Order: sequence, then C-alpha cells, then structure tokens
Amino acid sequence: MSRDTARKTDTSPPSSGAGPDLDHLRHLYTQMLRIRRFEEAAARAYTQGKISGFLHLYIGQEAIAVATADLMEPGDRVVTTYRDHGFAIALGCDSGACMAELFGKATGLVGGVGGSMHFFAKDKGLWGGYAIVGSHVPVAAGHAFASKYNQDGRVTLCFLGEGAMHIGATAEGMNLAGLWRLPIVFVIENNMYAMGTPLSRQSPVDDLTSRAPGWALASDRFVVNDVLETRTRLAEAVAHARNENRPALVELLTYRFRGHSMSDPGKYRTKDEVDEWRSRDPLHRSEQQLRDAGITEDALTAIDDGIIAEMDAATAFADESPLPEPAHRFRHNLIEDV
Amino acid sequence: MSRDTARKTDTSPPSSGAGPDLDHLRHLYTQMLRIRRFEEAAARAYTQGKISGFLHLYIGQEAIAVATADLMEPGDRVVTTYRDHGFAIALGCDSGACMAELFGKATGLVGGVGGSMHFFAKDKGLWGGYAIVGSHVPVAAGHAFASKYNQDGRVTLCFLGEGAMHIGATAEGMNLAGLWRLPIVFVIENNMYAMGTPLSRQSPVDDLTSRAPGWALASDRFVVNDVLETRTRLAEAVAHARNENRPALVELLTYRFRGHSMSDPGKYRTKDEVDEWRSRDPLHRSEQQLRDAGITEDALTAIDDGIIAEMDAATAFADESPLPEPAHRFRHNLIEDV
Amino acid sequence: MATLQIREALRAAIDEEMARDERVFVMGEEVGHYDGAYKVTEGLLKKYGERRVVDTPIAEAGFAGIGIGAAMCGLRPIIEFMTFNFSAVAFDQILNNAAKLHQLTAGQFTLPMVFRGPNGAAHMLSSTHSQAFESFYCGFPGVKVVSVATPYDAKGLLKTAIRDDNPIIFFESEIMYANRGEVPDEEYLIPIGKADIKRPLTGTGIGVTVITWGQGLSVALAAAELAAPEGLDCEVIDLRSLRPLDDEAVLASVRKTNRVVLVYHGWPYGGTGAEVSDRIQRLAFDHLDAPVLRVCYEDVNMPYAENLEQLVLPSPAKALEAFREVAYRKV
Amino acid sequence: MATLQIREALRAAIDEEMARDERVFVMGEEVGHYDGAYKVTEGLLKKYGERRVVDTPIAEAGFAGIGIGAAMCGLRPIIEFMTFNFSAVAFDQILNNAAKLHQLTAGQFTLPMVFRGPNGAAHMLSSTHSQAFESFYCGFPGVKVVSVATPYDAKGLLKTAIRDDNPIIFFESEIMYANRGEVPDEEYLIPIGKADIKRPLTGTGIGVTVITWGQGLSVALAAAELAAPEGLDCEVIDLRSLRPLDDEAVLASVRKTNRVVLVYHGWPYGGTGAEVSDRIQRLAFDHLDAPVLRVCYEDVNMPYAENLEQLVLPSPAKALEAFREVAYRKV
Ligand SMILES: Cc1ncc(C[n+]2csc(CCOP(=O)(O)OP(=O)(O)O)c2C)c(N)n1
Ligand SMILES: Cc1ncc(C[n+]2csc(CCOP(=O)(O)OP(=O)(O)O)c2C)c(N)n1
Ligand SMILES: [Mg+2]
Ligand SMILES: [Mg+2]
Repeated sequence: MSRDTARKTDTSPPSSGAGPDLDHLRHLYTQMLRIRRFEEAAARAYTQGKISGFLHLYIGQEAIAVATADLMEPGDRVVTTYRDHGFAIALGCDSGACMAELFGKATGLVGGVGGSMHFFAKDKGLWGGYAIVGSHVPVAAGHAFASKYNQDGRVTLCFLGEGAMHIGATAEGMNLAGLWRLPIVFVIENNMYAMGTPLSRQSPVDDLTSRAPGWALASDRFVVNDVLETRTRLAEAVAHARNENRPALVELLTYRFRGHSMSDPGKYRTKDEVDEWRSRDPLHRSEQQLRDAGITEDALTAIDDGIIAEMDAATAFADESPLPEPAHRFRHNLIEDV
Repeated sequence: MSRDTARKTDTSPPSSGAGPDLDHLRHLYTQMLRIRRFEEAAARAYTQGKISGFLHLYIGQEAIAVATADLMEPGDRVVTTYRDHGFAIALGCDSGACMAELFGKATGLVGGVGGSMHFFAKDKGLWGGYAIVGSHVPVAAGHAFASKYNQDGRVTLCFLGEGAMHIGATAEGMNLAGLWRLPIVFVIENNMYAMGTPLSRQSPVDDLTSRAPGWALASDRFVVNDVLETRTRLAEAVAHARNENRPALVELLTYRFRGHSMSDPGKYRTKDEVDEWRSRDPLHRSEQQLRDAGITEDALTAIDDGIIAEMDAATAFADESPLPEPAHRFRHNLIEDV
Repeated sequence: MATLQIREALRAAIDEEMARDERVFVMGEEVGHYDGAYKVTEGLLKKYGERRVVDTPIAEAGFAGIGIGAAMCGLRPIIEFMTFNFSAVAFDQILNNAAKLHQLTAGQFTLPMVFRGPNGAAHMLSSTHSQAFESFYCGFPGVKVVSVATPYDAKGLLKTAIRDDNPIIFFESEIMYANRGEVPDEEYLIPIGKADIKRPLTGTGIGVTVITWGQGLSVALAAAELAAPEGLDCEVIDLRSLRPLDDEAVLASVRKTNRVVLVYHGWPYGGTGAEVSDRIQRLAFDHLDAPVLRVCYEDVNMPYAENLEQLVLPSPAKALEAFREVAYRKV
Repeated sequence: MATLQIREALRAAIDEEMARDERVFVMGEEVGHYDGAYKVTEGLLKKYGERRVVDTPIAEAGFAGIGIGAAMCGLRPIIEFMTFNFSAVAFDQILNNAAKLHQLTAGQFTLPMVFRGPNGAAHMLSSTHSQAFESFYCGFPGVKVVSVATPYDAKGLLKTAIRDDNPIIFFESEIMYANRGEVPDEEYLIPIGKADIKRPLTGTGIGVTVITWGQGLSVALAAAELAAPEGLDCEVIDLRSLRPLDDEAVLASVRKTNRVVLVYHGWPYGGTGAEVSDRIQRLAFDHLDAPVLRVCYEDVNMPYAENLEQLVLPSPAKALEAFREVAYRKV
C-alpha cells in the first residue's frame, strides 16, 4: 500500500505566500478527505457485516482532527473518545492497521483487542480512544501532569463531546488541570447531540465555555467552518498551555453528518438541519478554496482517486489479515513479573 | 428534661418594631447558643470516651443552621454533610436524642445506628447527614425533583463544604438542578478548609459562585457575620427557588473554630487566623446586639443557664439510655416483603 | 397468551405499573425522545409525557442520586442504565446511598426503586462494555438483585421489583431483548427470591444440577441438549433472584443429583458464582459426589475480536465438558 | 532489626522507593501538608517537596485518573485513598482504566501504580466508612491485590508493589497502623503472590487450616490461641496476596488438615472469601473432611453503636466456634 500518510511536522503557522499556502491547504484537504473516505469504507464494511460492535463515524468533524494533527509538536498527545478514527488517520496511523482494528484482526492498531472505540498509537501521539464518557478527562490531565512533572514541554489535547461536559469525571479533571496549571487544552467537539439528546436537554446553558472561569481555564469558542481557522485558534490555546501553563477549554461547534453510531437512524434531527450543516461542510469549503487558488479538477480527482485506492487497499488488507492468535486473549492482562 | 426546643414557625421576616425584633433575635441567639453548648458537651463526652468514631463540630458556623431553620417553611428540607448536629438542634430535634445518637444508644435519633455523621429527622425537615463528600448533592436534587414532580411547593436546602465543590457528584447534581429548574438552594459553607487543605489548594478560583453561571444557577456570596443578615439573604434565594423555579448556589464564608474532627489538632491554621475569626463570632455579635437592645446580663445568664441545664440533661439522658438491642443490627437492612 | 420479546415484556411491565401508580417514573439516557437505546421504553414518553419519562444528560451518578432522593420522597423511580457498564460511575450512589439509607435512617426513609438495564457481554463491544455487574452488586447488603432470561420472568419480576419497597438491581441483556416467549394476558407477579427450573430432570441417566441465570440460560439449555444423548440428565435451574438466593431450590436439586455445574456470564473470581458454589459445599457437603464447577468468562478483560471473544465466553461445549467432569466422564 | 509500626514500615517503603526512583510520587488527600490523615506519609513532603508529594482536592475519580495518566507516561504514582471507602467514587477509573489500559492498548502503555489506603471497618465509623473493598477489586482482571497485616509484610510488599509494572490495589487498616513488629534494617522485597504461614501446625491435636488476611489476622491468631487447649491445632495462613491467590500454599495446608476456616473482614456474599472457599472445594475436594466455613462480617450494613458493631465483626469466639464445627466438636 502506498499512500500519503506523511504528517506535516513544520508546526509554524502557514506562511502568506500563495505557494506554501496552497501546499498546506492541499495537505489539510487531503487529510480530511482521507478521513471521510476511511469512514465511508468502514460504514460499507459494517453494512457487509465485516465490522461489528459499535462504530461511531467522524464524518463532518474531520477538520478538527486534521487541524489538530497539523498544529501538534512532536510528543504532544491527543486523548479522545470512542469517535477516534479521524484522529488516527490525521495523526498518520496506517489506514490498513486502522481498518484491520475495526475488523478485529491481528494486524489492527491494537491487535484487534480494542475495536473502533479504542484506537491507540502512542508513537503517533494518539493516546487513545476511550469509551466511558468523561472517564478519559482525568486521564488526559494525568498526561499533562506528567509533562509538568517532567518539564518536557509537551501539551495534551483532550477531546470530548458536549455530552461529556455534564459528568463528574470531566469536572474533576478540569478543576485539577486549572488548579495545577497543567499544560492541557480541553476541546469540546460540540456536535449538538449526545446520541439523540440535543444540548438543550443536557445542560441549562448553551455556551459551555461559561464553565471555564469556575475552573480558571482560558477559553475560546467558535464554529468549525474552516480548517485553517480551526488550526490557528486551537494553536493559540495550545501555545498558551505550553508556554504559560495556561490550560484552556475550547468549544468547537460542529456537526456529525451521520447517526451517533451505525445503529442510530438519527430520527431526532430534521432533514433541514442536517442539510444546513452539510452545506457548510468544512471539507467542501477547503475543496472550494483549492479551486479558488487554482487547483485543477484533474488534480482534485487525482487526490480523491489516490485516497479511494488507499482505502480500498486498507479494506483488502483488513479483510485478508489473520485473526488474532487464540492465546492472545490472555496477553497484556497483566505484565508478567520478571 | 425541660428545654426550649420550640422552633419558630412564623416564617415571615421579622417586623420592624423593637419588641418582635428582640424576641426574634433572642430566639436566634438562643438557638445558636444551644448548638454551641451541645457541641461543647459532645466534645467533653468524646474526651471522656463516651463517644467514638468521627465527631465533626459545628462551632463557629451556628448562625447558618439557625438562620436556615428560621426561614424554612413546613415541609422544606435540609440535606447536609457529616457536620450535621447544628442543623438537628436548630430544626428542633431533641438534644437528648441527638446526644444519645452520638453515644450509640437505642434512644438516639436513628437508634444508634448512624452516629455523629448521620443525623436524620424526617419530620423536622432534617433529611440527613451524609458522609461521602458530594454524594448527597444529587440526592438532595432528587428531593427537589420530587417536589417538582408533586408540585408540592417545598424547597430543598442542600449544604456542602467548599471541599465538596470539586467532586463529580456535586457538578452532576448542580447541572441537573439547573437544567430541570429544581426548587433547590445549594449552600456552600465555605469554612476555608477541607480538613487541612485550604481552598487555595482545592480550587484555582476563590469565588466558588463563579461556577454558578455554567449551571444556570442564581448565586449569592457573603460572609456570615450576622445571623439575621444570613437569614434574609438565604430566604431570598429560597423564595426564588420556591416561586420562580430558580435554583441557586449561595456561598457563605464562615469558619469552624475547632479542628476538622476531634482527632485534628488543626496545625495548618495560624493562631492569628483563628483568633481573627473568633473575634467575629456571629454568636457573640448576636449577644452584643441583644445587649444593645437592652437585654440584661441576668437575662443572658438565664438563657445560658437554661441551655447548660438542657445539655447536661441531654448528656445524662444519653449516658443512661440503653444500648440498642442486639437483634437491631439486622433491622432495616431490607424492608421485609409483606 | 401473547408471544412477546423480552423488551416488550419489560415495557409492558413498566407501562402497567406506571398506569397503576402515579408515583412510578422512568429516568435515564435516551429513555424518552429516543424511545430507549434498546427500545425497552418505546412509546412511554408519548403515553406518559416528560414528567414521568425523563431523559437525562450523561450523568449516571447524578441521576442515580436523583432517583434515590426521589424515592426517599415516596416516588418509585425506575432508573435505566443504558448498560450496567455505565453504572460504574454511579457505584458510590448505589453502595452508599441506595443500599444504606433505609438502615441508616432507622427506617425513616424507604427506597422503593429499580436500577435496570442490560448487563454482561453483548457482541464485540470490547472490554469496557462487556462486564457483568452482579458480582459487585450482589455483595451489597441492602439491595435485592434480579436477573431475567425469559419474557415471562422479565415481566413478572419487573412488576414485582417496581412494587417492592427495597432498592432492586435488575439485570437484562442486549442480546436477549429480542428473544420471544409466551406471556399471559392477565396480570401476574413473580416473587423475588424464587429460582425456577427451566429444564427438569428426566430421571434417566446421571443427574447434573446446572445453575444459571441471565445470558447463561441459553448456554446451559443448549449444553443440556448436547449432554442428554450421553446419558447426562441435566436439571437447569435459573436462579432469577441473585440476592436473596433461593438456597432451597438449589439444595433440593443437589440432593437429587449430587453434581453441580454453574453456567453464567461473568468473571470467575468471587461474585455470585463463587457464592453459590460456597453455599453448596457448605450446605450440601455430604451430598456432593464431585466438586462444584463453574463455566463463566475466562479471567481476562474482554477482547474485541470475535474469535477471542467467543473463546472467553462460556459456551455449550465448555459446559458439556464440565458436566462430563462432574460425572467423572472426562475423556 | 528495628521495631516499627505498620505506618512507619509503609512510610519507610515509600521513602526508600522515592529515593531510589525519581518517577515515584505520592498523591492524595492530606498526604502532604497534613502529613497524611493517618500519618503514613509523615515527613515526605518536607523531604521531597510538592512536586512529588501532591495534596489533592476531594476528587478521587479525578486524582485516580491523573495517576493513571501519569503512569501511562512512565511515572510511578502511589495514589492514597484516605480510606478505600472513598474509592467508590473512583470505581470506574480503576475498573475501566487502570485495570484495562495495558490490555486495551496491546501493551503500548503500562500502568505501574499503586492505589493504597486503609480498608475495612475501623471503630464506630458506621456503614459508609466501614467497608472492605477487596471483594470488589479482586474481581478485576488486570490488577493485583495485596493486603498486609504486619510491619514486615507492609514494608516488603509495598516496595514490591511500587516496583511492579502492574496496577496494584494495596490494602491497609486504620486500626492496625500502630501495630508494631520487627523490620530488617537491610533492604528486602516480598514477592506478590505468596501467602505466609503466621502460625504453623504444632502437630498435636486436630489440624485446622485457618485462612486470613488483613485485619482478620489478629482475630485468627487469637482464636488459634483459644483453640489450642481444646486440642485444635491451627495453621494460620495469611494470604497477603489476594489476587493472584497462592493456591499452592492453601492446598498444601488443607491436604494436611482436611479442615478449613476463613477468618476475615468483609461481607459474606461472594468476594475473596467465597473465591477461596470455592477453589478449595474444587482443588482439594477429596481432602476435605468438613465444609469450608467462613467467619466474616454479618451480612448487614455496619451499625455505629459499639455493641452492634462488635456483633457484626468477626471475633475470636466466633472463629473458635467455626473451628469446633469443622472438627465436629460442636457443642
Ligand atoms: C458514562 C457513560 N454513559 C453512557 C455512555 C453511552 N454513550 C456513549 S456515547 C454517548 C453520547 C456521547 O455524546 P457526546 O459526548 O456529545 O459525544 P458525541 O458522540 O456526540 O461525539 C453515550 C450516552 C457511555 N459510554 N458512558
Ligand atoms: C469522597 C470522599 N473523600 C474523602 C472523604 C474524607 N473527608 C471527610 S470530610 C473531608 C473534608 C471536607 O471538607 P469540606 O467539604 O470543606 O467540609 P468541612 O469539613 O470543612 O465542613 C474529607 C476529605 C470523604 N468523606 N468522602
Ligand atoms: Mg455530541
Ligand atoms: Mg470546609
């Protein structure tokens, strides 16, 4: 499988010349499209019965993962929820290994033991994929605690759904981060719904950053329309966390185009609402920006063709990969004493 | 035992004439002093080995319980922590039954099964005495939920230490109360320390009402110097909760003059700090107000003598009371099926 | 008699009890507008409105606690955990409030409430979503614990649970919600504390007492089918009530068969399985011809991969192996 | 050899390991400026500073989670629960993160950490503060569980626990912190997974295997003293490691005595006690002359009143009664 998984390691903001800008935008667009196509391939495989359990797609929210991967410095960490494929792809995980994980295969990101909700790739900066809502927030604060302990200059980015803002672990983790000024940025991916529950039935406030002052967190809040803007504003929060020990709470207004998981018909949203958000799809906006900057239709098609080929290959790889060894169910439950 | 346990049931604010004001103030003072003397008697009994386990005294914070009991309407509820004796006395629980509970006697408020941390007197409006920090906050919200469900017009007052503001259950309970506009007032008794930990090591913010907006709670915050002022301002919050379904978070700045519990030498506070707060003792302020209003020293002495006699009687009652029946350890673990 | 799915039988129980008693309400994530994550509460919001079918944010400790407080006020909450895995964040509320407050208040308050939802592994949900919680909750004095495996039991026991004045932990299963079975049209209640023989002894062959509950039942019954041709005559007892346990039903069978195998979903260390085994060795010591054996999860965190999950779960083949072993027919 | 209190032995273990390994730190409520609620960590803040002795707000899920995250980064946290009762609010963190992440990440992350603190009833702390948590935590695949009853074991096992790369649940007891015993001056480690015979058989009389741990030890030893004049010869085995269990040590004793009584602090339903009993009936079926008996808490929430509490707790007299029963000396 040959594919573009190269992660941009230049973390300086994009320069203003048209050339580099275009390259940068093309990279971000490509990464977003890779996530989109990965998710679509996963959805197909799920429908074909090749994937089971829960499958939560990231379609519509790709700009967030891509912006994040783009701004991270080496050693920075992403900690997120069960809706984790997008971060894996954006962070440069092999799409074949990701797909194989969904298929429960030995070649999967974690050997088929975790499935969709538990992607981990330590060396890529993906510190997981957690499935108990809110439970990863203190853990991520712990990563930031270690950074402070070790004075290693790393920042932890902890993503959570708006639905996770009302559970205890989240409040505890955020208070501790504020108290100890940990180098962490909490990013709410507010896609307006927790399963079928709209924010209005989760919380008495619309603006979740209204909770930031109570924990002495810096805050920011904006709609994710544009991947570059998202990158810039997240990068600011990350810089404060890194350089000034100023933890932050950033609320991103976004939307998932599909149901909560594959089993959710999504009847709780109107077609109009979904269409409205789809019409603002950040992926399409980037595409348009590329067009505006002069990229040809052929070039766009070539990008997509390459990605589709990559995802086909990923699916084939997953399909052909072996099941985990039976004995591996006993692996890693404990580290054997030496 | 003859004693003044009569609870003021007139819940209208004190009238402006000097007569009623004086009566009211005398009543509040008497109640505060009863708590003080009860706690002192309990401390003595603890030292004598007649009480065991944890004993958390309320000395210094009495004005809060007394103001609360004074403003409550019939059917309103108090839900509080393990620092619960003051509320019991203020709400009109028999001081003998309270002391007997501390002694682990059959005649105790809950038959000797709960001890100091678990005073309950449903009919007096004391809905408990909870010992896991923060754990009572959702429970209290549940009481308020039931009031809303039943449209019974009752308000629940939930008291918590400032130390309980950083634990998950508290955040969840407060968010749900704000979301569902439950008739509840959360009152933080911010006595500056959670055991030996000052607020500055618990939270990055000084003003805990900075958390109220994030849960859409109304808020108020003041130093408890004066029992009448405390009554007035708490009553306002309660009225909003009752009449406008506006839950509130009220932070009261107060101080416990003793250690966290009997086993705490309190070395983490300076003598100056303790003295400073003792000099502002709301109990003494009320005493002075009574003097200013013309009450005689004899009258003051008579009040105290009466109370001391009451507490002596309470202690004797507790001492002489029988232990619980051995078989009662099996009681109430389950309700037997009918 | 109607043929209902377990989810429908549960729904009927809730519906009837809500109709019967204004104090009964349902609370949990997605129970209302979404009609229930697993559709147990489908249609109830429409019928009873938002006052009595209450959607919550993701805040299990919060709404478990609200249920406890409401129960103290005389309401009769049914608290749905989307799955019992999520009750882990409400553990303190159940342990320290629900299970204790009746005793701690010397009976001043009662807690007539049900915590219910699916329990145990479903299919490829990986380790955090595949756990059986009876091992924990059965340990608490102050609660009753029920686990249902048929539509008939589901309806009859849930109705009883809702009417019981104690806090009840009520276990269901995602993978069994669609199972069908006959349910009487007229009202009936099943007492908590009574086991049920789901397959009686035929009297031919070597008798084996097979004790099971919840998702274990279908495994046990399938294993009993496999065992019959080998001359192993299984009496399959569905405990249904895990706390209190129906010692008498268990012992009566053991006295007949002198051999016991437990088949259930859950980890092996401790818990309900070990408790039953311990009681049998203690109360029927002289009746045992072989050690009590247990067929349950392997002692590992549940892996996602289908082949690994299947190996970790109890299976008819593993149960048969255990039947042979207690009958000293081991090959 | 120095004579130390258990709290001092624990402190020495922490101190030595902190001195030895910069990655080790202590976190919990009142561990620093207050010098520890029960003074286990006394003096450590002064010696190591706020970076490595970290006072927390009351937020057990929060700081347990922080410990987990820090461990994933290669630090070696010692998380103190003021008492294990308060770990109930961190149950999910231990169950779903600490016990699972090594497996769930296919070994990418290890969790070298210790959760420690006092466990079980102390004296008149009433029901929410008198609970034994091994019944719950021993059920988790993915952790090791240790319970110590002497200064020697406390130091040697805590040092091993801190060096172990797995998450360890480490149980102590308020009422035993002041117990004294000899502790070698030179460094030593005690392996996790090995039981210890705290009183050997004398070889005269009817042998009884007495299995215990934690606070149960003093009860068991006192009961053994009472039993000796009656010709009941007790071998008292302190399990020390509750997960993994030292089956071999237990079975070796049972094969000699053919009689077993467990004496421990904790509720009777399920848990460690039932697990040990089940293993014995299964692995030593032919060696048992009497059912395995258990002397533990009565199956109720702990009452505050001293007389009731004493009745609920295991006592030497109750243990003696059980010894007589397994020896068929019951009066
Ligand atoms: C403690 C807990 N409760 C319930 C669930 C079930 N659950 C999984 S995802 C989810 C909705 C989460 O919504 P949100 O946080 O907004 O994230 P999104 O799925 O929208 O990305 C729920 C209720 C869970 N995993 N954990
Ligand atoms: C969850 C939990 N953790 C720890 C404790 C131990 N503890 C009891 S009281 C207390 C301090 C509480 O301080 P605060 O809330 O300020 O109330 P105060 O005692 O000052 O009235 C602590 C740590 C507990 N009871 N529950
Ligand atoms: Mg969402
Ligand atoms: Mg305080």
